[in-house]
Amino acid sequence: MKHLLLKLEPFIWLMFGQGILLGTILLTGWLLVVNLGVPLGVVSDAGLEYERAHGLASTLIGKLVLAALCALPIWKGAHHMRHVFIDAGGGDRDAVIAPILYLIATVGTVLSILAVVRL
Amino acid sequence: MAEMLIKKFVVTRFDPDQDDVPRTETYEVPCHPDWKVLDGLNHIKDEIDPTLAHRWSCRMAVCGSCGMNVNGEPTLTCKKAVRDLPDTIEVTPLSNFPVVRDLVVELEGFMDKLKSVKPWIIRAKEKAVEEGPTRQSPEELEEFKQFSMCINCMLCYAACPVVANEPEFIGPAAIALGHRYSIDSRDEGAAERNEIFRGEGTVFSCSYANECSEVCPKNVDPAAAVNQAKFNAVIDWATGLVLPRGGKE
Amino acid sequence: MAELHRHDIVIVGGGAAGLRAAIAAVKARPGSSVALVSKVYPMRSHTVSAEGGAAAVARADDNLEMHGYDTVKGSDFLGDQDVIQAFVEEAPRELTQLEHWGCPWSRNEDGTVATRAFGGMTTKRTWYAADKVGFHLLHTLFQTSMQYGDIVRYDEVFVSKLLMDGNECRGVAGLDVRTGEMMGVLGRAVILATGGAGKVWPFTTNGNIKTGDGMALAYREGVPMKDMEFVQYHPTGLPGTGILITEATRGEGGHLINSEGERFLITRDYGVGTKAELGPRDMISRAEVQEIEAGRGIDSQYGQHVHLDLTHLGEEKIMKRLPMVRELSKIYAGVDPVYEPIPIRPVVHYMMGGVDVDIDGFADGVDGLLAAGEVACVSLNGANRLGSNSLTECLVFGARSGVKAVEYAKGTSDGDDAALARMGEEEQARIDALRGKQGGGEKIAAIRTDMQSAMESGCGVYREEASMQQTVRDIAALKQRFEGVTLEDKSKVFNTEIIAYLELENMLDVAESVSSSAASRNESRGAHTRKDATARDDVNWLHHTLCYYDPAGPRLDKKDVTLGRWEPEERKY
Amino acid sequence: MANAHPHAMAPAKPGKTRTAPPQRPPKFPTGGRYLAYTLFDWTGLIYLLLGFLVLKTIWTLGDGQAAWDAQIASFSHPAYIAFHILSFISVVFVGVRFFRLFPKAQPPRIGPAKPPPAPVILGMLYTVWIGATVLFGAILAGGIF
Ligand SMILES: Cc1cc2nc3c(=O)[nH]c(=O)nc-3n(C[C@H](O)[C@H](O)[C@H](O)COP(=O)(O)OP(=O)(O)OC[C@H]3O[C@@H](n4cnc5c(N)ncnc54)[C@H](O)[C@@H]3O)c2cc1C
Ligand code: SF4
Ligand code: F3S
Ligand code: FES
Repeated sequence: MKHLLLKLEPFIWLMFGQGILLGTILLTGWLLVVNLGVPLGVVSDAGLEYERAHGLASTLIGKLVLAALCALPIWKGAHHMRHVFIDAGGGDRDAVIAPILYLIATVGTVLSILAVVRL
Repeated sequence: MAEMLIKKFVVTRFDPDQDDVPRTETYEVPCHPDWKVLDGLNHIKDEIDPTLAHRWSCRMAVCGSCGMNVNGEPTLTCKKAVRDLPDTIEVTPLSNFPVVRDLVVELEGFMDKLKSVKPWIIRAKEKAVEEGPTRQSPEELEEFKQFSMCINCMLCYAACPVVANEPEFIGPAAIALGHRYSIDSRDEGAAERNEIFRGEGTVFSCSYANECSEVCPKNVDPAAAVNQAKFNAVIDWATGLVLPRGGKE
Repeated sequence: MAELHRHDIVIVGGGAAGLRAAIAAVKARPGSSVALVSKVYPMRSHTVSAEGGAAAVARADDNLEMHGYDTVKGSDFLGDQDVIQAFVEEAPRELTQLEHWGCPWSRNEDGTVATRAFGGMTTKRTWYAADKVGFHLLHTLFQTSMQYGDIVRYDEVFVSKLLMDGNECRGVAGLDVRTGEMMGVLGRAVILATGGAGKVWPFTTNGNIKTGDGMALAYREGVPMKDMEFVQYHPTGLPGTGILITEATRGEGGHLINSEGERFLITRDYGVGTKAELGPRDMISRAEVQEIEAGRGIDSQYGQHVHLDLTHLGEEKIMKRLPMVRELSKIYAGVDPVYEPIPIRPVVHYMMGGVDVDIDGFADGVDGLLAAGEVACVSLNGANRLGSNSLTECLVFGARSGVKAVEYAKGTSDGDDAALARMGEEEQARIDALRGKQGGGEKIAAIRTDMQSAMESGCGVYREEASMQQTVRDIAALKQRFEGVTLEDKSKVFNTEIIAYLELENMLDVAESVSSSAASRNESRGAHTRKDATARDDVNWLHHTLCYYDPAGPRLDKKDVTLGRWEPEERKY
Repeated sequence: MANAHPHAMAPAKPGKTRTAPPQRPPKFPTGGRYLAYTLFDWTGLIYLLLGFLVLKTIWTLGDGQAAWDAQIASFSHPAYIAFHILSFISVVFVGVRFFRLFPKAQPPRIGPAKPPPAPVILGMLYTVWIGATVLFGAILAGGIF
C-alpha cells in the first residue's frame, strides 16, 4: 500500500495542486453567485433558471468546467485532511488514513464525471 | 562603556548522565547592548556555569553550529541581538531533533539524509583537470546559486511541521542541496536524484508550509527548492505517461 | 580505551586541507581506508569563514613567474622558493578541480571563471565565489567527499594525543565528545590539518575552534615549530568582534580613510607606493596603527579605528560582489556600507608559522607524520602571507600530503598495537581524571583572557624587546597557573568544559612558541616588526626560526631559507 | 510542549548516548505564523465538503427542474449562508496564500523553456483569478450567454 501510494504521489500532487489553483479560481465565482449572491437576493436568479442552466451545463465546455469544479476541490480537501491528521501526530497511521481519503476523492471524481455525463 | 542590559536567560538543561528529562535553568546575565544571544550564553559558560553545553564557532553566521530556539523561534544565536529581545530570553535546543545534551542536538540523522541525495556533481564521465574549467554563464550560475548558500544550520528542520511528524522526510536543506546539483549546468545526475526524490520521505511529503524559508538565515529559500523538485517530479511523471520510455531528461 | 579503529591513514581536521587530502588519498590509491577525524562536523571548520578568494594564474596577462615573484616578495624573502615554485604550478589545477566538483565560482560574461585583484598581487588572479569563497570551497569539498565510502569520518572527535611507536606516528587518541570515551584511530601515517591558532589572541578573525591543537600535538612530540613569530594582522577587522571584512573590498576598489577624511595610503608614505589599498597586509596594518597613534584615528567604544569606505562602489556592485560584507557590517557593526564607511582596525588573522614540514608535507623529526594547511609551515608564506594564497595552499599541499601519505603507508608497518593501545589507555585515564577535576580554583576563562592579553601586548603589530620578554615570562607563569585549574562538569556526554581545557592547554603551548620565537628574532621582517630593530637584516636573520618543545622551556634553532631565482632585495611597492 | 514523532531526525544507526525526545516547534500548531499554515490545512475540510456540495448541486441538475429549484432554494437557509460565507473566506485565503508561494515553485527551466519571473507569474495568476471569477460569475448570473 505504501509503495502504491509512493508511486501515485505525483498524480495526487497534480490533482491537489489543481484543486488549489483551478478549484480556487472556479469556486470564487460559483460561491459569489450561486451560493451567496442569489440566495441573498443580491444577484438576480435569472441565470440559474433550469432550462438555461441545463443547456449551458450540457455543452462540452460546461461539462468539463463543472466536473473540475466538483472533483478538484475534493482532491485538495482530501490531501489537506491527510496533512491535518499528520500534523496532529497521526503520521504513523498515514498508511491507513491516506488511502481512505484518496479513496473518497476517487469516488468523488467518478461521481463528478457521472454527474456531468448524465446531464 | 555603554549601559548594560540585564537579561534573564532561561536555558534548557539536559544531562543524560543525571536527568531523566530536560529541565530549565535561569541565569541573570548583564549584557553589553551590542551582544548577540551567543555572547550571553558564552558569558554564562565562562563566568556563571561552566557545565553548560552548546555548539558554536565562527560567531559570524556562516558555520551553522549555533542554531537554537530563541523565544520559540529557530535562530542563529550569533546573529540575534539581545537588544531586540524582551527581558526574558528563553533558549531551547532546536525542535524536531533528539537532544544530546543541554542545547546540543543530534545531527547524525541529517548527515544520513544529506548523503542520501547525492550532493555532488554526477557525470557520465569525470572531466579531466587538463580540460580546464567548464564554461558556465552568469545566468546558469544564478539558477542554482541561491540553493548552494545553505550553511546546514538546521533551522529549517526545526521549523518544518512535516519534519516533526514524518521521520523519513528528507527535509528542506538536504533536498535543496540535492536540487542545487541537479540544476547545475555541469551536472548530469538529475535523473538519478529524481529517482531518490520519488522514494520514501520524498519531496511529496512537504506540504509547502514555507516555514523553512521563513526561518532560513541565508535566504536559501529551501521551500522553493523542495517545490521545484516536486514540480519536476510531476512533469517527469506526466511526460513518462505520454512517452513511457525516454521521457526523462 | 573503548575502541581501536584501524585505517591506512588518519587525517586530523576536516577543513579545506583535511578534506582535500582525504579525497586525494582515496583517488590516488583506491581502496585505501582513510580516517577523517574532526572536532567539529567538517562543514563547521573555519575554512567556512574565508571570504575573499583563492589565487591561481588564470588570465592571459598573467603567468606563473609573476605569481611566484609576488609570493616571494610578499613573504619578505623568507619563503622557500622551491615550495613557491611547486605551489604556483599546482594552483591552477587545484582550482580547476574544485570547479569540476561544482564550486560556484563567479563568472565572466563569456562563462570563464572571474578573477579579482588582491593585496600584493600584480594582477587579477584571485578566483572568487562572491565573497563567500571559503564557505563554497568547504561545502563543495565536503559534499564531494561524501561519495567516497573509503573516507570514514569521525565527527566531533577531539584528538588529544598522537600515538607514537618509537619515533613513528601510528595514529591518534581521540576523545569522542559525544560519549566521553577515548578511541584510538590508527593508521600508518597521520596528517595534521587542524588549522590555525588565532584564538591565542583576544582580537581575531578566527572562530572559537582555532586553538592551534595540531601545532601543540606535534610540538609536544618533538617536532619543531617553524617561523611562529610571524603572525598576520589583517588590516580590516570590525572593532569589538574582530569579524573580518575581506580584502576583496579593497580589491574591488574600497578606500582606507582616517579621521580627517584622507586616503592615507596615498597621501603618506607607508611603503605601498602606487599599490595603495592593494598593498600587502603587514604594511597596511602598520599604516593603520601609525595613523591611530598619530591621532588620526576615530574614537569608538571599542577603542580607535579607521574607516573603510565602499560607498563609491554603489549598491549594485556591493550586492553582486560583496553581499556578505554588507550583511556582516549591518549585523555586527550597525552600518550599511552602501551609505556609510565601515569602522575597521588591524586584527589577528593567520599563522604563517606552524609545524615544520618539507615540500611533501612530512614533519621534521617524526616519521609517518605529515601536516598541511594553516597548521603547517611549508614555508610558502615566509614572513607575510599574501591574501588568497592560503586557501590555495590548503588545496595544493592538502592534496600533495594525501597522496604522499598513502604512498608512505604502503611501504611501512602498522606499529605495535599493544603499545599504541596502552598509550591510549593512559590518555583515557588522563581525561577521566579531568572530569570534575579539583584544583586551585583557577578558571579556564580567566587564564585564557590573561594569555590573550599577554600575547596582544608582546606579540602585536609592533614589538619590542622588553614587552616580548615580559610575554615569555607571563606565558610561563600562566602554564603554572593552568595546573591549578578546577573543572566542574562531571558528565561524560558532550563535556565542553574538558574540550575548553584541552584547547587552552594547546594554546598555551602555541603561545609559548610564538612568544619565544618572536623574542629571538632581532630584526624587522614581514609581519614581525620591531620598534627597536626596524631594519631587515639579511646577514644574520635570513633564516627560519625553529622552536622545540622542552618541559624546561622552549629551545630555539635556525634553518636555512631555500633561495632560488629571486635574490632578496628591498621590499618596496 | 508536545513531543514530535519519537524518530524525528533520528540517525539510521542509534545514537551513541541516550537522548531526550525531539519536541515539536513550540509555536506549532496555532502560534505565530503556524496559525496560517494550520488554517490553510483545515481549509481542506471546507473544500472537501464544498466539493461534494457542488457535486450534489450538479447532480440535481440532472434530476430535473424540481430537484434543481429545490436545491437552489435551500441555499437561502442561514446554515448554508454561514457555511458559504466561511467557504468564500477560505477560498480567498487559499488563493492569496497559495498564489504567493506558487511562482517560486517553478523550476528555473522547464525542459528548455524558462518560466517568466515571479512578479509576472503572480500578476498573471491574479489576472486569471479575477478575470475567471468575473466571467464565470457573469455566465452564472445570466449576464452573458
Ligand atoms: C575570516 C577569515 C577569512 C579568510 N579569508 C581568506 C581568503 O579570502 N583567502 C585565503 O586564501 N585565505 C583566507 N583565510 C585563511 C584560510 O581560510 C585558512 O587559512 C584556511 O581555511 C585554513 O584551512 P585548514 O584546512 O588548514 O583549517 P580549518 O579550516 O581551520 O580546519 C581545521 C580542522 O581541524 C579540526 N581540528 C582542529 N583541532 C582538532 C583536534 N584537536 N581534534 C580533531 N580535529 C581538530 C577542526 O575541526 C577543523 O575541521 C581566511 C581566514 C579567516 C579566519
Ligand atoms: S536551508 Fe537555510 S535554514 Fe535550512 S539548513 Fe540551510 S541555511 Fe539553515
Ligand atoms: S517547512 Fe516543511 S513542509 Fe515543505 S515548504 Fe518547508 S519543507
Ligand atoms: S557561531 Fe557560526 S553560525 Fe553562529
